[in-house]
Amino acid sequence: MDTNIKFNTKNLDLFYGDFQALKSINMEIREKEVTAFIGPSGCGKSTFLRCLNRMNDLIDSVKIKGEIIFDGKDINGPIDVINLRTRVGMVFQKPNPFPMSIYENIAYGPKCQGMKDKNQLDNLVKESLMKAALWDEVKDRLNKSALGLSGGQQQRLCIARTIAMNPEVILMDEPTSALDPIATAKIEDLMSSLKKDYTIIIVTHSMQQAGRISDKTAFFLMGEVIEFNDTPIIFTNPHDKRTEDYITGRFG
Amino acid sequence: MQAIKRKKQKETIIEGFFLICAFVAVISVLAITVFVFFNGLKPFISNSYSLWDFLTGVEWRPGSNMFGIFYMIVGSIFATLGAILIGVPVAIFTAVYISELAGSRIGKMIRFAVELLAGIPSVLYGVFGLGIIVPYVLKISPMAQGESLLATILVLAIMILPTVVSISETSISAVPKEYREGSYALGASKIQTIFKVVLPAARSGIMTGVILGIGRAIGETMAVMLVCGNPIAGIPTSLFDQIRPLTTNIALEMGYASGVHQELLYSTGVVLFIFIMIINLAVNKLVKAKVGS
Amino acid sequence: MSKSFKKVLVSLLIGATVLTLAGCGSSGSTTSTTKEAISGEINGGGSTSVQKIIDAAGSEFTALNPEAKFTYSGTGSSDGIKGATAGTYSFGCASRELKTEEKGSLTELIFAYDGIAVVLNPANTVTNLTKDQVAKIYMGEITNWNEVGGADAPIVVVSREDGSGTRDAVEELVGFKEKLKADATIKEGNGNVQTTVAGNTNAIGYVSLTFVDKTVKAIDVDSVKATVDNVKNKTYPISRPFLAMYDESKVDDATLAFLDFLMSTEGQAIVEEHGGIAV
Amino acid sequence: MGRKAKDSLIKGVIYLATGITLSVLLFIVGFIFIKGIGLVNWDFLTRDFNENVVYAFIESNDVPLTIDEETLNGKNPYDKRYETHLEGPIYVENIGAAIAKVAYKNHSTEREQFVITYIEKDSPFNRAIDSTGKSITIGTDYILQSINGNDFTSLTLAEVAETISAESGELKIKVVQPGGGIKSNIITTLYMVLLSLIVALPLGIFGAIYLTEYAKPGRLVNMIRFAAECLAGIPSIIFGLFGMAFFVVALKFQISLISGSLTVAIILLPVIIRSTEEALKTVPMAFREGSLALGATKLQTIFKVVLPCAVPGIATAVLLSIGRVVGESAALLLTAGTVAQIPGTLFSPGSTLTVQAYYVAKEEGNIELACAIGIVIIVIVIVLNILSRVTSDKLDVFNKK
Repeated sequence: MDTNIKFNTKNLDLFYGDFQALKSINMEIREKEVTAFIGPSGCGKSTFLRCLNRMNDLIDSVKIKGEIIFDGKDINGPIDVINLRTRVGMVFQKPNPFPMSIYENIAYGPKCQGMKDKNQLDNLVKESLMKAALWDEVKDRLNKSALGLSGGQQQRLCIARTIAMNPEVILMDEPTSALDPIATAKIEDLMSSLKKDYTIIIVTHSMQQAGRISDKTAFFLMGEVIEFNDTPIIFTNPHDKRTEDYITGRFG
Repeated sequence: MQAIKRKKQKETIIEGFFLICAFVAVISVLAITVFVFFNGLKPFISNSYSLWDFLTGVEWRPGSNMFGIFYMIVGSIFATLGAILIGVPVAIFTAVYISELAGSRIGKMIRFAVELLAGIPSVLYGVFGLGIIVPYVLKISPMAQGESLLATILVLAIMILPTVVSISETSISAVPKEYREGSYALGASKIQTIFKVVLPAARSGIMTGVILGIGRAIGETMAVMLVCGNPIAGIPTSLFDQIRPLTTNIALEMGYASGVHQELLYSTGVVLFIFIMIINLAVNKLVKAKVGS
Repeated sequence: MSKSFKKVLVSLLIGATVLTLAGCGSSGSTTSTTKEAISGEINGGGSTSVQKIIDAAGSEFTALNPEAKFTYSGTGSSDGIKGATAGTYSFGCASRELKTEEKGSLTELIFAYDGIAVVLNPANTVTNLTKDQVAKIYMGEITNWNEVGGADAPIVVVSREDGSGTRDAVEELVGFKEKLKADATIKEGNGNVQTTVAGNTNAIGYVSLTFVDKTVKAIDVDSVKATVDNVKNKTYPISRPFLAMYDESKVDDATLAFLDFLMSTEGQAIVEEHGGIAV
Repeated sequence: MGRKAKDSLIKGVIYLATGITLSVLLFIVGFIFIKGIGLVNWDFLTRDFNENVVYAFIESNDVPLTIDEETLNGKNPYDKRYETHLEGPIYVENIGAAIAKVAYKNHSTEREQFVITYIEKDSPFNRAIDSTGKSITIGTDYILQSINGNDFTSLTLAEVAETISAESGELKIKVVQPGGGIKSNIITTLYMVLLSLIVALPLGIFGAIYLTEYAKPGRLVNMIRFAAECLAGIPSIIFGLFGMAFFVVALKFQISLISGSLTVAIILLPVIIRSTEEALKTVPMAFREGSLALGATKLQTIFKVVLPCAVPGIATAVLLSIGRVVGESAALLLTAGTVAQIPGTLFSPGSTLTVQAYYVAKEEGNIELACAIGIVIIVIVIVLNILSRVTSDKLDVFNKK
């Protein structure tokens, strides 16, 4: 499966002030695959995820060295961050729909990029909601406030509004950790169906989730990538002892 | 069991106490309203002066029993409108700068400066108006007259700045970080995030700031009295005309008025009161309507 | 409440109560007259024109009677009359005759006469106006300085608020009763009129003679100079009495003592000293 | 127009608006400081507004001069703002003090006067009494106007010295304590702030607690909130009317400190309720649930968890209220009077700094003195700002960002 590489990270270091959160990360993330990042909390998996769409820019004490090649260009260099984020969408741990109607939430992204045509927006909203498997539940209250939805529905709304941007990559930072098992299952089915169109990179605490939905898994520890391989190998016979200890739950 | 019952009792007593404290605000409003309306409507009920002449008259000559305040109402409205048109946008943009664009150190400094501006008493705005604005308007006014509607608008605009800025800024910075992150993640720029997500989310706080700003502009007396000219008649037709807002009419003559003249000053207070009620109701409805949909 | 928060609130309360107790430490405003020392709080108020004379007389009176406390608030003649009748002032002052309906149970006494100066900006070339010209200016019939021998510029008319005794006297004596032009600028108090005229080269206003200083120029009226002597010999046409008044039933001895002092030779000397005309 | 261009245009407008706000502030504060700074000095802060004339009775006895001529001339208590030195000083033995002739000039009056420049340790002035026998203080920069009835006005310094030396035994000297200061206004203002806060702060905070913690949303809460909002909108002149009619006339508190502070307390209510409510609302529900889940009663939750978190909001409330009291003039004009004195009792009149600034600007047209008072007001406001910022940071224990 040598589909071309989406993200090619070369000895990436990241510092919060003088604390080094990421140590020389080298990783090639393939297109149209689900890559999972696992590891104990504070190991830097979320930090690395946020590097991929430059969300760490919001924190002013961050210093980054090394390269992340995306589509031939190093995104750590001077690039149009706005354009990068339209192509690399992100879903957060706690669902954060805007305090607007469901319709407005989804139309928000495209409108920011200048889409004005009414029915073009309507189709996009409908399409995104169907892709996010939320259309049937909300199709008759599109102008009701999004804050009225349940946790699971809100997260799927966030996924829908990300899809509305028609991104190439969708980053997910522990998307189901705040949801109940039923909603989690719905999100997981959704992800496997999204795999056809989008490269998905997900940070998760639950190894079962990683096992179920990801093609490749990277194990992070203390800011380093200990092992990065096909998911079945990672979970059945990991090369590194530390990965094995983490997988069998001996520490972490 | 006894301890729990006593604790329960203590709780209800204190809750009652809190209710009374909250109610003091209502009682004082009722007292003031009743007091102003009672005295204000007396002349019309005992028809020692006709309400119609009072509301539509354009000349105020207590000596010859002429009490028309229409030109004052127009003056007050023009002055407040002008102050809002200039003051509110500048204030909201300043609030956006302080909470969104400024670095934390600069933001803190400007916030401190704005709080200082809020602390300056309105009399000093009047003195500043008298010292700087009136002579400046004198130079450019075709009527060779410094005191004018323009001078009043400028003084009021400056005065409502701090109120609108500080309250808007508090509510803007109270908008949760997640909304901003969500917006950035969708590829929206900083400015788009501010104007499409943050400001709408902070709308109720900003609206409160604007209400208080309008209230302060319409209610200002001392600063305005020094710069508005206080003519005894004449609907303002140009920025350089003089005006006599409702508040200065009261302050100017309340000390010495008596009999019908004093009651009609209370009536001026009633008109002012109704203005404020209308503004509060309008904006409350506005704020509730937006959030609901 | 967390300990530190409670501490702040409690200290605020204690600090405040201590201060207020200290505030009302000294004795309340009881009035008692022993033969030699007159004591008690005299709170007068009313016309702003009398302020200079009354303040000077008040401070001399308290010098002679250290036990007595004297204050005077300048809020306008009609307020003085209202305060005297209602008893919120120990005595009231007015710079105009009382209207019949205002007399009520008040006892009045004239303690001085005062000329009213028509003042212009020092830069204004006009030096003399007839009473009739002043009336026409204030009624809006004359609107440009060149009509009265001045530069070609609009006349900015400055007048006093309705309750002012000075305004009442001027309107009566100059003859534009209740016919003040609509867009005249109304200023509250002699000082306020003075600053407005001082700040605007085209302005005309009127103030008590006791207020005239180098910031404004008092002009002749009907070619008579605005001086104390001309007011005394009645050639200067605009002058009016300074009245003090009180309500028999509400007045206290300290106030009566002050009013007697005001009418005494020493009191009248103070009136002369401050530009007023003794009775 | 592209998004980038639109963004930079809006950013430009934002910078412009902030620039306008800042330049307006600098311009106003600059105007007040430039116009007023000349009149601000130690005398300005420590003297009363009105001159205080008193007849001093002293026993004349010869007191030798203990310092040499050189240092005597050096002793210069003149008030640089208004006084320029003319003659002297000359030491007069029988009153143990040195007197100089000085020209006094302010924005409206000009006169010459004789000022005490130095008083010997055992000069009779230190044992002066007034006509009722109470001892009074007489210090340097006091003005001498007459002795035993003969007035000094048109005399030269030498003649004045002679007239005084000629007298003996008990001397009756007319002494004037100079005015031109705002000590009484400062103290009246502080009384007004404290008194109104004592009344309004508890009412406002507890009222806000009821609105956010106890009240079920409905007609009652809306009514209270609407009432508070109306109070905020009512112009202070109408509070002045109400205060005058209710406190001054009806309750017979007269025009006094207590009427003024109660009237202002009502004005402060909406400001405090509003800010405290806003602060209480920002405290996340999770804190309350956490506390209740640990078995704390509603009251303990409020006082131990919610209020401390809301301290920054309450600090803003105190800050805005103090600013409002210091700035209030219309309401106080009709209820606390325009008399420049320290209110002897709760029931005597007294003008705060702002009312005095208004009176001086309006009545005497003295913009410089109004600005000088303005400087003191602004300094007080700055100190209060810093104070409440420090207290709120220190107490901001719970929600450290």
